[in-house]
Amino acid sequence: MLSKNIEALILASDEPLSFDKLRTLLERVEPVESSDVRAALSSLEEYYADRGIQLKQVGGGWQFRTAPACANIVKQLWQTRPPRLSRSMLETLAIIAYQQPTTRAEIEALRGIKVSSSIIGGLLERRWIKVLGRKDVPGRPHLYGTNKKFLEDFGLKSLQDLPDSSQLMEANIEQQEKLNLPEPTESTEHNEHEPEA
Amino acid sequence: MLSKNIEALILASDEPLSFDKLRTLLERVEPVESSDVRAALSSLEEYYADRGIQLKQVGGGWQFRTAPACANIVKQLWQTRPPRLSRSMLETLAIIAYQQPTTRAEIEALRGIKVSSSIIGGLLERRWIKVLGRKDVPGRPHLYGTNKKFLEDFGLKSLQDLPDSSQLMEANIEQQEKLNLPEPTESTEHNEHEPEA
Amino acid sequence: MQQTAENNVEQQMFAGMETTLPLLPPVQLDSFEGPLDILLQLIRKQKMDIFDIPMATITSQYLAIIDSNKELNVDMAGEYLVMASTLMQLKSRMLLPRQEVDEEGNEIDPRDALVAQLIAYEHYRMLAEELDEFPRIQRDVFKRSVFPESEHIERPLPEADLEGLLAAFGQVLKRMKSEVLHRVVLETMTVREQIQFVTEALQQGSKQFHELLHGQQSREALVTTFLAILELWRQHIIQVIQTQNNACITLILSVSNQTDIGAKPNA
Repeated sequence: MLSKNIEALILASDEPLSFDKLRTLLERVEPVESSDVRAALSSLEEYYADRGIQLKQVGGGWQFRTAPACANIVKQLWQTRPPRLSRSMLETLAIIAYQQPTTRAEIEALRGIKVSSSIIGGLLERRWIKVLGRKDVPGRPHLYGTNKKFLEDFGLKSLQDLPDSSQLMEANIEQQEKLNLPEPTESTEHNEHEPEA
Repeated sequence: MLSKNIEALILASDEPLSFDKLRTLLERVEPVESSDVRAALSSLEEYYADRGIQLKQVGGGWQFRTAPACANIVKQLWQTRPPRLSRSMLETLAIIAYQQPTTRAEIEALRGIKVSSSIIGGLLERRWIKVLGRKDVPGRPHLYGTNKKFLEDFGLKSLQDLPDSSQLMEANIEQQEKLNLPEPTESTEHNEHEPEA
Repeated sequence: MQQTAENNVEQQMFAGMETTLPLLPPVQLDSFEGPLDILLQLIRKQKMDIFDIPMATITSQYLAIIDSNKELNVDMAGEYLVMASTLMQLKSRMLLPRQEVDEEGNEIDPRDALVAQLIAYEHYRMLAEELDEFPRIQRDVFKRSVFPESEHIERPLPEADLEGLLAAFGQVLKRMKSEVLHRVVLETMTVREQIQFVTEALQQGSKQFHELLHGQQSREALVTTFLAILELWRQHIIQVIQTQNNACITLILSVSNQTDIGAKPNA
């Protein structure tokens, strides 16, 4: 019954269902051990691994999704296709994902070119990024970071799932030291800590 | 691959997938016999018969639903979190609000995508929209408009309270930036009015 | 390094590019993501050592690309020009004996900062490509969007969300920005009807192309009218006149039943 209930809850939830939430809900029906829930989840994950629908851990929760192998046929359900992401959008998103919290000026310094409002606007609109606050420097620019929706939409468990960027961080710190970027004092501190969800 | 594709299509579809639709979609990728589709469907149906999610034939089509045996726990899920309005529901409602009286075909033309009966049904159920009459064109389709309940629930005094569309267009990016301030998903404004039960 | 869709452009661009002053076909700057992107492509394509960039060569190649794009919009041009002057400055500093040294007395290569910037950007460029490969929702993988559970369950109704509503409408408006903004009329229109419409309109005298299309309510009507015009032109029932590139296009009825069939429309 446990894994049945887990299946049903995940299917019925309109967003990825977190482990804690799942456990709390299961507890309401009968006492259950975390380890049992964990075990059930991983056997379900395995069970669905080779089917048309798969159980995936994304953005801190569990969700049923169609298998990537079926993408071509499922796409046909809709007349419109999702627009392709431009390189500028992807580059901006990648920088925000790794450098968060970061400002537009910092992104521009890294890309060596202006970041238009429509790029930031497009990312905000897709809810992949959000404004985390304002940076305490003249002009008080917005600080951007990624949203949970970014993880969900790109099928990532957490930010740690992003390709390793240690190399990148080093290169970047060096660069910041040498180039004297617009806001060098504040911006270096962002590189020291790992981005968090 | 056939039953994988079937699973994926049924999961992703906005409404129950009829046998014919299913076959048409499958055919676009590779030739397939009706009898094979039928066989695959019934073995899937059997396969899921004793699980937490089940493959059911409803309203002339196939759909995944949670198992009746799990009804209790799914109810718990929904009590803790009222469902969020889906994007398709919001878009449909927005178009009806701005374009009323309007028909489903007109909404589909604007959205560039089919509007499923479950979306219209959901909005009618919520009493946010109503049927105003029929349009005097072939097929005499229903004309939809918003209800008083729509104004109440969305905290609007009148339809004039909706920003006009040109304003919306221009303000889009700016507004998005503002909307996404600290907590983008949690809206503060609409909590001011009491949502009706 | 990276095999992207820009290959064509690159091939054009690097064809015949030697270490001497290159002869370049015009290259669209839109195919680059900025000055750093141009430099990286130049360096990687020619297998230059990024830690020992030949400043003279790269500068002249970069300038050639910028030169062939003189009519850039001003905003864009700024960054490209700044990079051009950075490159020229580095080039001349490379000619001088090195004087700057760090705390340990080692000579500082004037190119260091640029190299660091290029490497950092290259990392992000690769990450962006990797990000694009992830199975993305609505492109590669799909989730359930309606939740019709077993009838035994009563589901609370969704709550109102005004911001969501406005954002959703904004999206719809944006998506159809290029289309007609007012009502979409879903009537079927035939080319035959539009042929008649165009012919009747032209019987009152010549018309500009855009005048004819102006009153059309929907994309379908525009397309149908356009097809009608093409059909009439093909049958030499009308003539299409354009005196110079980008000038207005004038449509007139051919002098009916005269022997002007050989007269070539010159658009």
